[in-house]
Formats: sequence, structure tokens, C-alpha cells
Amino acid sequence: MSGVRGTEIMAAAGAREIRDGEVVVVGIGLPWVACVLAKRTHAPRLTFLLEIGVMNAEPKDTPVGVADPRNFYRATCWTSFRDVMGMSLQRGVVDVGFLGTLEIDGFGNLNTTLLKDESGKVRYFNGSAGGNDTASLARRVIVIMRHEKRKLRQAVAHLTSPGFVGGRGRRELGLRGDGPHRLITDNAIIGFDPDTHAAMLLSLHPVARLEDVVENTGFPLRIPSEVPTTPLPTPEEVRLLQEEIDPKGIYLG
Amino acid sequence: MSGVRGTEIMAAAGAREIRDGEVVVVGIGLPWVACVLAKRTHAPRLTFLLEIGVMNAEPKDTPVGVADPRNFYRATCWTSFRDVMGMSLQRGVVDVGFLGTLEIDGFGNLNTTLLKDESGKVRYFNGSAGGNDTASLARRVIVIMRHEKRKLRQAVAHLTSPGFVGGRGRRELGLRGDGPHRLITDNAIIGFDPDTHAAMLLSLHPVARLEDVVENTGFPLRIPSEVPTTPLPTPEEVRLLQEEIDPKGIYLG
Amino acid sequence: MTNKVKTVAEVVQTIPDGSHIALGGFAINRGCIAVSHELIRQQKKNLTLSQGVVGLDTDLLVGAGLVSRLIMGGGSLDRFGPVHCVNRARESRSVDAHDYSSLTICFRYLAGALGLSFIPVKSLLASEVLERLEAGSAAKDVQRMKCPFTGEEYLLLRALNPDVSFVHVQVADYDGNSQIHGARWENEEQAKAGRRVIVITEELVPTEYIQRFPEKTIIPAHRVEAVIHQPFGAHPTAVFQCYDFDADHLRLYVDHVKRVERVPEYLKTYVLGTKDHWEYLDKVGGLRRMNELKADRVLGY
Amino acid sequence: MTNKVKTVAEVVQTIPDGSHIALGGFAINRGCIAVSHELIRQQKKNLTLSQGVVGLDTDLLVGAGLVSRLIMGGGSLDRFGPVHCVNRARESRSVDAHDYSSLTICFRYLAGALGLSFIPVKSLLASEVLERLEAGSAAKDVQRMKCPFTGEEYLLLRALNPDVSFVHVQVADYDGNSQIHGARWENEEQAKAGRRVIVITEELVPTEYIQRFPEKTIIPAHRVEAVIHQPFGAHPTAVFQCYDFDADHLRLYVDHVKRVERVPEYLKTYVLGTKDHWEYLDKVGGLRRMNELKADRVLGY
Repeated sequence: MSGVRGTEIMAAAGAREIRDGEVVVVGIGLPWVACVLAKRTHAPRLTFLLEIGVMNAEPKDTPVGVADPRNFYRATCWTSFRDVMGMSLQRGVVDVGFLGTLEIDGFGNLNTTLLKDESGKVRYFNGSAGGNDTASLARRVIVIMRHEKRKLRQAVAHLTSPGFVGGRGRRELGLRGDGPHRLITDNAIIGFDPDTHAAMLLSLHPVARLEDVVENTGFPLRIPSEVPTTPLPTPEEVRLLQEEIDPKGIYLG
Repeated sequence: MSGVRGTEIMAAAGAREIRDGEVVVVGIGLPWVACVLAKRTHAPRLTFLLEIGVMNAEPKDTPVGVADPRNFYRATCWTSFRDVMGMSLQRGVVDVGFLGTLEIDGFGNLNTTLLKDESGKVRYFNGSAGGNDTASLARRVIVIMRHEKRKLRQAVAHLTSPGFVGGRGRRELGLRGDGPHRLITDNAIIGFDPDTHAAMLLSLHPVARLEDVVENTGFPLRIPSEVPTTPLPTPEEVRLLQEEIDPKGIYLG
Repeated sequence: MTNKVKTVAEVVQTIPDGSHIALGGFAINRGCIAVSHELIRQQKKNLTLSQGVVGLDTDLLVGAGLVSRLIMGGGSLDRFGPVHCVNRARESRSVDAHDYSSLTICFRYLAGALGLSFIPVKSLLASEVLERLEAGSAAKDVQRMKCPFTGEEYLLLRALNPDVSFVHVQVADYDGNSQIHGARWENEEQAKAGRRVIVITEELVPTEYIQRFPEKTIIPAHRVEAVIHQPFGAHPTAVFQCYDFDADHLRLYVDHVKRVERVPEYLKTYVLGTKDHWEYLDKVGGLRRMNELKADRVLGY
Repeated sequence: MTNKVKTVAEVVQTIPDGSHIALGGFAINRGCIAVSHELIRQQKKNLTLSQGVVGLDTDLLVGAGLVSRLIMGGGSLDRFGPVHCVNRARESRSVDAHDYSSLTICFRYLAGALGLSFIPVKSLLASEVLERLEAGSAAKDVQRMKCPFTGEEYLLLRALNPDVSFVHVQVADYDGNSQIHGARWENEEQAKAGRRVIVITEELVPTEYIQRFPEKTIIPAHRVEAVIHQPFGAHPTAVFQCYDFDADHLRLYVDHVKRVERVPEYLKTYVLGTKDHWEYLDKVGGLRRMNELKADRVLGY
């Protein structure tokens, strides 16, 4: 399996975090790929919600964004933001919010708004969209992103979507849900200590080296004495990803 | 036109209070009959809203209540209470709320909840339903009811739907809209003084006698020196009422 | 996907005494009649019942003495008469009735459905409806407030989250995706506010049918715990595009319940004396009668 | 009923400089492109622009310098790139940007649509998004509050009532009854919050068609001031069941606007250099290209 791409390991690892029958609000990109993979493998009863108002679509073609009509195909409900994000997410019935991000810190706070270069010059990006809402309200939040030191930071340049802000608990912050649950990168799977909310390494992908992970993580990361290895995607998972879910490599490429 | 029934005079007088192009929230009974008559005569561009979530239906058969599916026929929109009463009525775009009632007082306050007999024994009726909402929020409120002393009272037994409570203005009461505009009975049309909000006789129906109106009105009623006569329904209005709108006399009988 | 289909008896067995139940009927339309009957057969006690405009479904439950608290916006059987049992129970104070309006009940559900614990509304101010709420056991559910942005006076309503919300719908799939035809009053909010959501459907369809009309799905599967497939489950009330109300039976009902002494007779004959809704349907005229009530394809009633 | 059909030029002529305009597009779907073009042709100034997730329609307006304030939940052209003009304007502070999230923009519209002046929400707390709002010119629009019933912490949002709300829809009748196919994001709230509501429709139908599918009417006629009949009015964004987004033109757009110097070239060629949307459509490939983009009957794109 040396030919397995990092994105495929990420997608498969993300998919495995979803349990069958759960309700998931999904951002576009690798979160979308991971959830489609979960639905087509071990989680056929997944409820798959898009913030724009689509439930359980079964796209035939890979959408290029959340509002791409490719995302509407064979849905069980076409509805609205009020319905999905108000009447499901804020209502408290969404098990998993699955997000990408520009930056994350060691307490799972996310930045999707802006980056600053060394001179302090600001560069703007997409902002929150449904990200803050999902991070604030889903029962658990899963984040998927490339493992780079400039992305896994001691402090995010802008706190767009809260995790355990300052290490504090969710209720204390006025937030709902249990907060950040997993950070899945192309090197590792990282969790958060249930008490201190601090980041801790849960498993290392077969292709990754522990010293690279430590080197490329800008926040303190607790390392267990024995580091498990993340399972590689199965051949069937790789086939689904490459042949059916994202054959053009829009997100996996 | 001696054969014209009181209900028909009421319906026609009610219809004439509606201007073409207005948006009306309608209760069932004579308000419904009056608005259908308006729509089929001088107000074809009337927007006809039912609280349950129906817009502009064109019933073929007389419905027996607001939730009778006869009210759904040829509607331009099937929707919800939230939409009609929230997104139109509370939104402030409803010109006329057209209501029936058990009792009314001289400031246009309505009771649809309960009556008390002389011993103080309480008898319950339908309650508010959309009545309070309509009275609180429509731009102007038109009430239609039989002219009986026990119904036009000095004080209502229960203030279900506010008009000019205690003679006070609508803003002072925390309410929107301009409040009660017309009370249409089988004897007369009554309005409300723009400054004092007190009831005043506007016109007397051809069949009615002024002394009967005074006698059968339980609240002070200002009588102008010259009392105009309410126009009778035209033969075409009577025909529409009797042959098309309520041929079985469900509300007119 | 999954198969959530259950009988009404199975569902009602899971409802503890003292539960807060919300019914989706409105006067004589889409009443949760099969549910009310089964609650009576199983003799549930001490229920809190909420509904926008209470109709036959709730009148039955109150008449049978199952309800100790009513949260309602109004009540009627349209031209067939008032909700006699409800009104009588209020007069005798055998139920604690919280009177709202249609919009304010809808907004209490709306807050619950949106995951808010409160919502502002502009109704009920300057009315005795509000004064009575503030003076009774509902005082904990209402609060006046000025808008912090405009200074305008508002009523704040506490969210209403029923333990179990029942809605009678025309079409649902095995997984619970539910579609309502015609007007929907506060059903979307009432359902989505529920901690548990049960739909009673006239017709059970494959998900593929739902996928043909996804814009009609008002209650999505992931909110639905169980689907009760009960054709004519709302008789004698109407279900648009399925069947008309049964005027004869509505008159028979009112004729019984308008006098308190005759309520038990109705309950005995039509509810306690039938083991399930099919037997009830046979008793009220069976296939032949239901065929008479069947909706016209064009008119929908 | 009435005939509210107007041209986009007629409608835009009635919009004063300084207006608050809400656009109904989302990234690259149902963008109000014909409206943005005409606003630019008529050189409106000092606009406040609100949108849930800003897309090509808003990026154009900002790139052309018409916008002084942005109220937004996010922004993207999906895989085609970021909203370069918007992001650049924020970096140079040439617009006063109020950043929310999708839910909070939707809720600001929802309050406005429901006739409330405020609404609670559980998002944005404990975030820098809220801190920035509180620190800037949006401070008057947000307020923290504890629920009087539960003590839970909430953010109160001021209602958003745009002067003019534009929504691009698939189907509308001459009177304004408008039906949206597929996902609707915050369009219902955004439209109904508007003081004036303008729909741009792909297809103009008789009311009889609306009456066949009344459950699909999202914006009712009595809220609609004018109907602009402009087929392909959302090009190069997608309109579900009508046409796909034009990937070639989106790339061409991004290729221009990613550098500030090339924005005027795009505007000159495709907007200011065309007298109306028909001429624009001819310039971007005309009938042949539109036919290539036409939606597949089964897939809807």
C-alpha cells in the first residue's frame, strides 16, 4: 500500500470516526470525502446534512463546493439553513460536525478567517460560514487538515470557531456539545484530554515519523509511551475513493 | 330588497371595507364570507390569508371551518402558521385582520374565551386561536357580529384580543397596527374616534332603527346628528352570497 | 435505510404517565385519533397536552380524563361545535389550562425546534390572556422584556419541548421521512420541538418516492423515532388528498359529548370497545364508509 | 392577478445610493448576477451589502467599488477560489466588514422576516468573531444575555431588514409567487426580511402553474414588488434544474480578479461593455454556450 496518498489515509481515518446511524453536518473538502466514504462502507444509515439545506444526497459526481448542485442529487430533503443549522444543529441532534480549517491550536480552536504574515500583514480567507455554528453546537467536532507547523499553532491568528478556548470547558464558555474530538492530519490522529482538554497523540499513520509530528506541531502535544499505528485504508476504501467518490482528485489530489 | 337577510347586509358591508390589493387575515364565519365576496366583486387582487397556512384559495364548496380542506383548493401557497402569522402578520404586511367575536366593548376589545352568567358561572368557548395575534398585529381590525346588548358590552367578560384597552393608544399598549377600525353588525357600522378611540355610529342599515341600536349597545356610542344609511347589498352581491359563496346558508342562514 | 415502523399500541406502551404529549391535529383536520384512542385504551394518566388549536384528538383525551394540564392556543370542532369535553374540564377546573394564542403556541414550539430556550413575540401583550398566564402556574413560562436594540416591548416565551410529538401525515417512508400535503399549521415546529417524534402516516412509501419530492419532506427521518402506518388513522377528521371529515360521525360525537353523562358511552362503544383502529374503522362503517369519504382527485376532499 | 414584471434596469433605477441590499446567491449557486451587473452599470454608490455566504454576485459589486459595508457569514467561490475582491477590500479596509456565521446571518434575517426586532442564538459565543463585532461598528447589533427561564448564556442579534432583497429563483408568476428548486439556504428569511422584495426568475409562469404546486411557493406574491424575468440571469453561477455553473467563465473571472489591476478589464468587457444581460450572455458564448450548460433532466445540473 505504499501508493496510498496522505489524503486517502486522512479520509479513511475520518470515515472511521463516524458511527453508523449518526447525524453529521459536513463541510466541503476532505470532511465531505470522509463522510461519503463512511456512508458507502460501514455507516449506510448515516444522516448526512449540508448547511445549505440538503439531507442525505447521493452525489453521482464530485461537487466542487457545498452549493454545487451535484450535492442535491437523490436527497431525501431539500430545505434551508434555518432547518439544518437551526432545527437540527442548534436543536442539539447533530452528533458530529466535520470541518476543515486553516489553523488549529492545541485546544481545538479553529481559524478560517485570516492569516498574518511575519510583518503583520493580514490576508483574508473564507470566514466562518457554517464553521463557527458547527463548532459551537455539534456534539463532537472532527477536524481534518494537513499537518504543517504553520497550521497547527500555539495560537491561531483569529479564533473563528471555538473549541476549548483557553483550556476551559464548554459549559463555562457558554457553548453546547462536547467540543473538539479528533484532529485528523496526514500524519496522525490527535485527541483531546477529557479533563484538561489538551491535545494528545492517539495514533501515527504508517507513513509518518513521530519526530516529524512533534516538529510540525506548533502546540504542546502529549505523546503516549506506546504510539499505536493508524490502520491504512483498505483496498476497497481506496478503490471507492479513487474510482467513485473523487475520481478527478478534486480533494484527494 | 326586503328579502335581504341581516347576514347578507353584514357580509356586503364587510366586503366594502376591503380595498383591492390589500392583504387580509381572515377568521372563519362571516369574515370569511365577506372577504370572499370582496374578492369576487371589487377586490380581485385581495391577498387572502388563513392562519393555518393557506394563501389565496378559491374554494368551490363552503368550508365548515378554517381547517376544512375545502379551504385549500386552488391556493397559491400551502404553508404554515409560522409563515402566515409570523412572516406576514407579525412582519407587519397584513392590512386587515377580519374577525368574529363573542363580545366586544366600546374600545374594540374582544372576548372569544368565556362568558359568565349572572351567578358568575363561567362557560368556556374557543379561546383566542389566531384572534389575539390578529388583533394585536394587523394594521386595521374589522369585527363582524350580531348586534345584541349581551354582546356589545360595557366591559367584556374576558379581554382575549386587545383593541384600545382602557381607551389607550396602541403604541402605549405595546401593540402594533392601528387597532379596531370597524364593527359591523346586523344593524349598523360602528367606527372608533381616531383621538379618543371611543365608538361612534357611522351608518345604520336600512332595516334597523336608531333607538334599537342605542338600546342594544351596552357601551357609550356617539351618534352623529345625521346618520347615514348603509347601502344594501346589490342584487349581484346577494346572488353571489346565496348561489356561490354560501348556498347552504352555513354562515348566512 | 432503517425500518422504524411500529404499531400505535407498541408506541403508546413506551409513554410513561405524566408525559407531555403534543398532538398535531387542528380542529377537524389531521387529528391524531388513532393515538388518542390507544392512549385511552392503555389508560395513561396525568398527561400534559399541548396543541395549537385543540380538536377532536385532544377533546377525546380530556373527556376520558387522561389530561391534567392543557397548553393550548384555542379549540374548536368548527361548525360541528365547541370542544365540549375540554371546555367542561376547564369550567370544573379538572384540568390546569394554559391559554395562549395560535402564534404564541407556534412560537413556543418554534423556540424548542430551533434549540433556543426562549423567543420573543409581539402577541398577548395588553390582554387578559397574558395576565392569566402570569397569575397561574404558567408564570414561569412568560416574561415581559424590552428589546435591547429598539426599546420595543416584547413578551418572551419559554421554549416548549414536548416529551412526545405526534403528527398525522399523508406520506412517510420506513425510515420516517414525512411529507404533509396542504396547510401545515404549526406541525413542523411542533414535531421538531419534540424530544421524541412519532408520525402516523396514511401511506408508507419507499425512500425512492421521498427522493422524487424532497422539497415536500417536512419532518426528516433523523428526527423520527417511529412510524405508525395507520390508514384512516385520523377518522373522523379530514386528511387532505386522502379523505374528507366524516360529518355524520362528528355529529354523533358531539351529540354524545355535549352532555357529560354520555361521554362514557362514546368511549365505551368506539374506543374501549374496539381493540385497535381497524376495529374502530369497522364499527364506524368500514370499507364502504371509508370509500365514501375518499378524497376526490381534483378537490382533495 | 397583477403584472409586476419589470426589467432589471427599471428596478435598479429605483434603488438610491446608500441602500442596504441583500443578495440571495450562495458562492457559485443562484447568484444575482444580472442585478450586480446592472448595479454596476448604473454606478450605485455606498451600498451596504448583506449575504449569508457571499459569492460571485457580491464579489463583483465589491470589485467595482460600489460597497462600503458588508454584512456576511462567509465567502467563497468554492474550488474556483476565494472571493478575491471581497478579501482584498477587507485587507485594505476599503469596506467596513461585519463578519458573522451562516446561522447568525440567517437568524438576523429570520428575526426581520418574523417581524421581531431581535432574536437569540447560541453561535459566536467565545469566539473572536463576536469580539470583533462588539469592538466595531456592529456593536449596536449584538448583545449578550442570559435566558430568563434557564440562565443559559445567549447572543441576541438585532433583526436585519434590508432595504431591497433580491433572490434568483427558478419559477415565478406575473404576480410574484416564487418557487425555488433544490436547497434554499437562507433565501426565505432573506427575502421576507426585505422592505422591498425583488425576484429574478428563470421562467415566468401563469398563476395556474403555481396553483398546481402551492407547497413549493417560498416567496408569496404579496411580499414581491417586482419580478425580473431573466433567463440565465445567474450565469456563470448554477441554477439547479436549469443550468450548471460555467466553469470556464468562473476560471476566467478568478483569473482576472485575483489581481487588482485586472478587475477593471473584467468589468469593462463583461459588465460596462454590455448594455444588458442579453448582451452579456452573447459575449460569454450566447445560445450555443447556454445550451451546453443546460441542466440534465435527471441530474438537475
